[in-house]
Amino acid sequence: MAVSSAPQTTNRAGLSKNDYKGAPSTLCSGCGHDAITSQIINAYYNLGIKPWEVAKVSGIGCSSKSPTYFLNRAHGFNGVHGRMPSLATGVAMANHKLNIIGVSGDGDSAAIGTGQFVHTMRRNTPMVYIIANNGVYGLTKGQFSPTADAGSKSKGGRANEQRPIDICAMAIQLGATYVARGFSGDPKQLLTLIEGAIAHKGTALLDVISPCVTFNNHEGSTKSYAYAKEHEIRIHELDLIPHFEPIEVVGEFEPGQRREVRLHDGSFLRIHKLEREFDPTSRSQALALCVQAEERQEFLTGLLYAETDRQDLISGLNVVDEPLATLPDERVRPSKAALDKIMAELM
Amino acid sequence: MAVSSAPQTTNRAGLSKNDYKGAPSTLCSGCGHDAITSQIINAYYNLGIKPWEVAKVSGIGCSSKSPTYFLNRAHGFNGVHGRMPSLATGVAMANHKLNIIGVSGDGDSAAIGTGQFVHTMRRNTPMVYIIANNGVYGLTKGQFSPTADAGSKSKGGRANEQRPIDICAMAIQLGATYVARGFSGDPKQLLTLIEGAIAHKGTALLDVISPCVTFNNHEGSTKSYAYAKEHEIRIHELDLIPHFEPIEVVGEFEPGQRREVRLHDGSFLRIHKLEREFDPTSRSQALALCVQAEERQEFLTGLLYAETDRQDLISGLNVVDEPLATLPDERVRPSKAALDKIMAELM
Amino acid sequence: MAVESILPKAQGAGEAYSGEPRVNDWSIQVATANGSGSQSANLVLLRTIFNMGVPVGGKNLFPSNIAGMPTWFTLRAHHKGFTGRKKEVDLLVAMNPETFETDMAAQAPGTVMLYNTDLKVPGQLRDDLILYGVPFTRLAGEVSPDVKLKKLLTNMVYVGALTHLLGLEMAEVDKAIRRQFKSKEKAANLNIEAVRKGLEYAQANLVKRDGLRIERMNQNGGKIIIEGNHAAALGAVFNGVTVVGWYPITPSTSLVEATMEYLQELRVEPDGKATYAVVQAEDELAAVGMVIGAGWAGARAMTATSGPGISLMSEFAGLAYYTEVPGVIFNVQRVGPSTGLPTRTAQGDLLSTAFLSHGDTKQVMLFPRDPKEAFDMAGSAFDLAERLQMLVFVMMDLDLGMNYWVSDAFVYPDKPLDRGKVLSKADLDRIGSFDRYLDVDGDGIPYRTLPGNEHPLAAYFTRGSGHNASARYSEKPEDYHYIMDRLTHKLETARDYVPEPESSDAGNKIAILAYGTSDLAMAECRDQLRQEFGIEADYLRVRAYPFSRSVHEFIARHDRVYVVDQNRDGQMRQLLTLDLPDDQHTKLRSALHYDGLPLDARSITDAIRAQEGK
Amino acid sequence: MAVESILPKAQGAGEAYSGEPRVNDWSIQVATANGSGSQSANLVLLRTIFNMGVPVGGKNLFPSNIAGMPTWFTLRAHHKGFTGRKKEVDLLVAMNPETFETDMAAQAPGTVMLYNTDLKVPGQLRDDLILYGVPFTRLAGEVSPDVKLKKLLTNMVYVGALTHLLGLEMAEVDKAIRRQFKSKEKAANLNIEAVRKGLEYAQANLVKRDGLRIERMNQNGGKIIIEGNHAAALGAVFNGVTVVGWYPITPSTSLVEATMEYLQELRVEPDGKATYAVVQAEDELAAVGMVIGAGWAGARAMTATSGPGISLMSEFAGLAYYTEVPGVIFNVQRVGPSTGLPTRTAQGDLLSTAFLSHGDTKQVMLFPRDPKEAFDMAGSAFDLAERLQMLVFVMMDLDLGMNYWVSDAFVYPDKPLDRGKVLSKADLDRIGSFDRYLDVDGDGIPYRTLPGNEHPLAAYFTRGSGHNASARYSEKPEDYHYIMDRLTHKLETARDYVPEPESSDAGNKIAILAYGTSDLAMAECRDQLRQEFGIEADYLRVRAYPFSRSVHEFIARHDRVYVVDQNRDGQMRQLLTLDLPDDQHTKLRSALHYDGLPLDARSITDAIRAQEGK
Ligand SMILES: Cc1ncc(C[n+]2csc(CCOP(=O)(O)OP(=O)(O)O)c2C)c(N)n1
Ligand SMILES: Cc1ncc(C[n+]2csc(CCOP(=O)(O)OP(=O)(O)O)c2C)c(N)n1
Ligand code: SF4
Ligand code: SF4
Ligand SMILES: [Mg+2]
Ligand SMILES: [Mg+2]
Repeated sequence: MAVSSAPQTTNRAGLSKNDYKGAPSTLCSGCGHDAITSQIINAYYNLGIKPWEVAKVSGIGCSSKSPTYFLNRAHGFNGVHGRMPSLATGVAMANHKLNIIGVSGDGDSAAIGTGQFVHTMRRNTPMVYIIANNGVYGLTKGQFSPTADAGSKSKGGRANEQRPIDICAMAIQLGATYVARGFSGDPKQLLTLIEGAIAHKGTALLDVISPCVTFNNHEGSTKSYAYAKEHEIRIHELDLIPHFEPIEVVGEFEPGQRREVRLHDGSFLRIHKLEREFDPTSRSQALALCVQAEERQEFLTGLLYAETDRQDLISGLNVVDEPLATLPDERVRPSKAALDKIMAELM
Repeated sequence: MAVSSAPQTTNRAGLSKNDYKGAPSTLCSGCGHDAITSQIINAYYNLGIKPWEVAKVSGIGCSSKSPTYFLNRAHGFNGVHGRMPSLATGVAMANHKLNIIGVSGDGDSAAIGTGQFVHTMRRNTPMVYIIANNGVYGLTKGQFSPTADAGSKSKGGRANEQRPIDICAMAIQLGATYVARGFSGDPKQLLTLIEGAIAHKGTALLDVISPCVTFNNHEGSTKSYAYAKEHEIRIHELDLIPHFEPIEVVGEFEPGQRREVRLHDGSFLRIHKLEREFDPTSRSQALALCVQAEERQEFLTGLLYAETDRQDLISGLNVVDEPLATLPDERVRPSKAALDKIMAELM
Repeated sequence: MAVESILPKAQGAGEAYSGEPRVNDWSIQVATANGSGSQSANLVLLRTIFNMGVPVGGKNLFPSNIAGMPTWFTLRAHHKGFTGRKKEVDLLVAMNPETFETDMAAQAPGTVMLYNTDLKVPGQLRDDLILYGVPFTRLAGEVSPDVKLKKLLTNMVYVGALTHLLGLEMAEVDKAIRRQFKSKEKAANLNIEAVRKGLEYAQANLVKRDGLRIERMNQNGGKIIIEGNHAAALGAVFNGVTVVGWYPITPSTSLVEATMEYLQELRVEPDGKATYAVVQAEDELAAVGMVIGAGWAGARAMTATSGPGISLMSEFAGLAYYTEVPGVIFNVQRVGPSTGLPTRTAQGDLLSTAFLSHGDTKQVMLFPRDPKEAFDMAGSAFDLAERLQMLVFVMMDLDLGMNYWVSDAFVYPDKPLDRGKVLSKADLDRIGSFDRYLDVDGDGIPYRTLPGNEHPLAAYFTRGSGHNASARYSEKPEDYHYIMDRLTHKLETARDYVPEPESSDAGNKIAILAYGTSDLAMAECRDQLRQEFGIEADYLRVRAYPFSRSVHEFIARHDRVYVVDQNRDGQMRQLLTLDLPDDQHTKLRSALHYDGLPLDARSITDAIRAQEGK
Repeated sequence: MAVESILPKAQGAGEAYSGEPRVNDWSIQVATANGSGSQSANLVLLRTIFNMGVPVGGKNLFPSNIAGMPTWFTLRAHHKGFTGRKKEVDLLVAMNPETFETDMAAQAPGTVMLYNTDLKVPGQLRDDLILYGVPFTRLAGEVSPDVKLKKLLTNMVYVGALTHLLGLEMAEVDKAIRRQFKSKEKAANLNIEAVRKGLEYAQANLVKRDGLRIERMNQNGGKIIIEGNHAAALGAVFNGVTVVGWYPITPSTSLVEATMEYLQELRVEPDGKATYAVVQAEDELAAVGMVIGAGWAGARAMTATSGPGISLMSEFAGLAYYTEVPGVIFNVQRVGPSTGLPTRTAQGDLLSTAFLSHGDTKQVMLFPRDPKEAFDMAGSAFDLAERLQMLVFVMMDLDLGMNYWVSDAFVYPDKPLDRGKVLSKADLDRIGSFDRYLDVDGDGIPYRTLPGNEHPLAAYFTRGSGHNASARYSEKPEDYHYIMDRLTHKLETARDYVPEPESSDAGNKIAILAYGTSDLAMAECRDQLRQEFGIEADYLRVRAYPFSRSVHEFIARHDRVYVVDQNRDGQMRQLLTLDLPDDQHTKLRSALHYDGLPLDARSITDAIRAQEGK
């Protein structure tokens, strides 16, 4: 919550920031992924979500190691390469009371994990889905990933020949209901985007440009820290007004220069328009913006698309209120009479 | 070649239609896939391509059985479910002289094969890629596939809850260079689209609505023959002018109502505009059209996108002119001196 | 004589049969095309014989195709209960012009052939068969002129002819048809009329020239008719499955589709809300991923698939093994390798499943033999999976899954669900410590907690990479050893938890060891060995892998053990070889059957007697 | 005494060594952090010893992490050529503050420890070790004040100290450094200066109190230093690979990356065009799909991967088996199950690879022991794959693939490439018939044609579903049997084509059987058994699966055969058990090592002597 109140030592759940931390990071010092971790910690803390009500899921990669580094008191599952979404879907089905956060990489989600990524977007599985996007496979030492821009240079100086996958454009096209792009070097905006993602019900996809300082931070790379810092264009300024905070009246914006997107938990995102006339609740505008950005080679950040009235996967399944995982025997085993009846019919 | 000359018994390769046929189909009688097969036969025949210079590849499904039913004199490979594109890529790498045609289904390419589909579009692997799209898994008896429209009814009467995947929109978004939608019930247009696809160099993706008469041809289905027949909107009329045929002068169109897309082999597609102002060489127009069609639930057919100047995968690899597969030993085994030099360096 | 030219008069002509009748001991094969609707007729036939109290079994042999290709239905009735497939056909019902000649050619002299005189088939009729010709198409046309309906009714006409020839009770046929068409009374009446047409025609025109006959018995009390896939589905639904992730593949599809139907019927609460969640995944990798995610979060989760799906699940199966997550996978086996024969049966995935995934992985398997056991084992599978914190593979096959079986009725499972070693917040309060991967009880099985548990000690991190007893990342040799050796120990413990084998041990030197659907042919096989070759063989039916200790003991008591496998490589024999003490290996012999058809007793009898030198 | 407080003076103090020198028989362990650039220093050390003609081996033990985590380099020099890993460290170079205490604690009394006195490490130095302290950081700082450079140079300073302590020839150190930094002369000079700093400091301050010494020998003539992955890459490039589809995974990545480099260097024609095509796939399923597609179209195609990738390739591997398509897969094994220990070594994928894919599938494996053999077997793999029309798995491991090995130089392969049974148009003109899956030659291997062949008989349809000898779709039992039994026969034929085992058989009763990198420790192990326990053991090294017949013969000649496996489950022993006649099984014993570290002789010696009751 970028519009935050005075410093405090505990949040509304009565927990301190420490309760949201994880094990010390073992990533390279300066890795963008650690910056994302920090904002994840801040977001859950700010929103006062109890960490044990969160489930952390990831694939394989440097990025996928991140869940170890936040929310120690949440269960975490570091699965296999590219398959985080299916694990997350299983968790959501088993216990829809959990807040699920998945962390993945551009290799994990846009290479080996493409299929699971695509179908999770389509299903609108309720989860926060963060892709720490550095344009390379960090953990295997710097091969181009499918998000590397055409012409971007490898550490060895080779230019990438492939057209990049635009994760956000794909997600919007496929039906994800909250799609944003952030930058690990823009912590304030990133925090807001993560908070919004947590407050959203459905798949909240965050493509966070997160420079790999070891293998993709050189001159000629379009995913280096310097490049991203220099080229980032925020399509708007954002604030999250959490559902538990009284709305302050802010008068400093021109009318028509501001709009709000109401999220499921009652929070809303307040959008202050910048240069472009752009409505993030329009799928076709969002897609057009992405195509344009690709053509102009622009690095846009902000909330690209939000659709808050679409049913998520679990709502569609119409399950009982309690987690399925722990329903008592009598609610998951039909009666003897029921079996007898079936047997009689088959005799 | 829809604008075709008088009936003839052999084509310019001196072959008869029979030389392009395959084994008798074992699909359900009336299956849309067989109608596609017929136009594939016609297209190769019309263009006078020698069948043994073609390689046929497919996945698993009723649709993927089709390659048995055309071009008996071409080698064919019916692989595993959803993995036709990687086989095709391997074939293209091994022997880039072959004309590759892949046939797949909506389950094969948009469910289990999503990853391979996506990355083949990105790579622009030179091949004709036909998806016989019936909105169901035919071979496993009628489950919804990911292209089933939201609200479309199953044979048992259940409505599909998922948002559909628009194969063409995905392909355009990802970088395919020839993207068209056809309908098995519109043979004339389909023939032209296939001919254009064959003449194109790069990935030519054809999403052909091809009703499953056994499991998805009922009232309430948006992939039934009747529905498609009734709802098809051709975005334009098309002719293929093959490179070996003199261009006829046709005067019956208003100026500005016609344009041509020149294909790699010197053929071109002549487009007669219909209702919409639409330029199939503009990626953003093509995407916008798809979004609009989805919103309006329109079934559009025609050439959605063509990009004829992008390098295909094989050109990018800069391989020798001859097929790699059969290069003689001396061209694929460096000299003894080369090994000795390396050994000396390592000593 | 070409079939086209046969006159109705000639079809039933000849001497009336005067030999001994062959009562309740025959096999029928019906040759049709798939998609022609013969399934109803065949089921009516099966049901009628069942209702007459005679042991009976039926099997479909169908192509991997939707419509128009040849299909056969084989039915076996036997007073001693030998209802497995029999190689020899006693009565052929030839309805398919495409296969008419080969079907006819395949029969032994003296076989009965009932055929459709309206077929346009070139070629000669064999005169060493007992022929009955009936104008099925014409008779059906008399019931309904509608082309589509006529095609369907044609099949019912042969039921009528068989009613006459075998002596089926028309009242039971009537009942079976009404049951088949349930609420659709009009359809039922039309079908009954078609049967009557066939019956009357046969009565009037066919002189009975063979000995095949049915006589009422009383063997089917308390029995049901059901496909194995439906049985497994019921087992899951009655044993608390809550999460299903799946991807269609023959022959497992109907298992999940039945599960969905039963869930909808039995597991929706009064307020309309479901105590289950089913998602059709985009592929098998996602399906098993959902199962593992759900299992990790504490749910009873399952999927069903067949060979190609199992292969695709390989990487995830290793994750579940090493991270110790429960889940149930029904592997309804079909013929491999690769796509193989998708609509034919085999037990060909034992080795690949036992060693599914790289790097010292091992998996647990159960082997149900019939629908009753499919029901029971679906339950045991969930209990075992949660008890052992492993995937459990229920190794069905197409024969069990997709054929209608006469089975004992299922018994309501009244033992509480075994949810395994899960620690609640209260438990943690009491114990005061928690190490996810520590062997506390000395059985190799650690404790776990579920996400959502708010106890400060509850949360842990699950990873498929190296970890120590406290679930922390570790590459230390001693930590690696600890976990790996404990996993071995856990698999040893599993021997005590898995279903015990069933055996009949009369102290003979020779024994037969079989598993799964092979069991159906084993009584007959032992009977043949005894009657025809004087070979007395004991019998053991393996029900699970890892093997119970009593499997070892049984083998130790015998000199030669014939291991029956429905695969080329003798996979069960191989697993036994790897498990038994080395000095027991010479006892094992293979008796194999692997052509895609359900096992018949004769193949095994032959394999054994040959190796016994008889 | 806390390290922080050690005075330079104290570090080399004490009595000068007066015992027997230990010449050319010691192991060094260097403890650093990964990403700290110690690799260069270690290579210089290795190269210097190599150049002094002393048998030597070096191994990296590194974490699955990019930077900052502990790493160890172990180096073993031995006059008899025992250069495998040794459990005991003779000389520890302690550079990593994080692991300082545990590294020190792990050593046996009397071990030499060279350490950085500039480290800030709490705790006491052990007084039962032979300690040499050197202010490495300060000395490096004297060479360059640049922080980054200083960090790198620190490592070179210990090379200098060791030069003094061991008696390395400074001229060779100099040469090794110049070679290491090739064209970068400035860097080379800086590094040499750093070495000199260390050397001079040591000469001035350290009294030699241990016996470890080097003496020039002449054992490395005609030898090279290379990583196994580079060797395999060269093997592929010199044996006609044309298509590579791959997906990165440790420890196989460098195999493909080296292949790409060599291809670029050696396989581009004068007009700049390539005789190869490499595509980085989106995953392993696509990578192997490309290989199979290319193999089908006639190319020599390869991929490289490790356990998780192998598991993912399972479905496709079954397709290749059943459709008989060639391809080469390098499996650079790491520790499983699942993600396991990605940067540790194992031989854990034998069973899952042998049975990769469902339904009676079997695969071919080769087991190279060192770089020379990796080079040779890369060639054999392509020949075998095309000859057998199968996938061939080259079972490397991390130890071989990613460590620098001293190896015999590679011999140029001058036999023509064996492209197998491929029929051209001319062949078909001559023969006049073609049945893709027919066993014409009685060896189980059919003929094939390639796409593009214009002969009217050439085209056939390849499918993973049932097919007959003419490649037509078939579900017929007899067709299925024919193909499956021919495939079995083909695997029998393979026994004659795969590389023969290597053995040394002196007629002893006991034998050791090992494969792959285990070989490196076996001479030492046999030496230990002989010297210390009087056990004389023969030796056989298996080089391929299916096994050559001579493997059987060797085992038949012995009473007890110890099978050395770098995995928990004794996987090679299991494969042998499944292959040998039953009465040979009691001969097999396991000697296992599975903690992720390269095999050391002692572990196996201990396992064997214990089972021999010594
Ligand atoms: C099945 C499988 N294939 C390959 C690997 C090797 N691998 C580990 S991480 C990784 C790529 C990671 O890239 P990304 O997801 O972008 O994460 P990053 O390290 O860049 O944060 C790969 C290829 C693996 N672990 N499993
Ligand atoms: C790995 C694997 N999973 C599942 C199947 C079963 N299967 C065969 S075809 C098919 C779906 C086919 O649907 P589609 O591609 O749309 O083809 P259609 O039959 O509709 O033409 C499935 C799921 C399989 N053969 N392999
Ligand atoms: S290698 Fe790159 S992505 Fe991985 S931890 Fe280091 S900086 Fe981050
Ligand atoms: S089931 Fe459907 S898709 Fe398959 S052959 Fe029949 S009509 Fe075509
Ligand atoms: Mg990345
Ligand atoms: Mg389909």
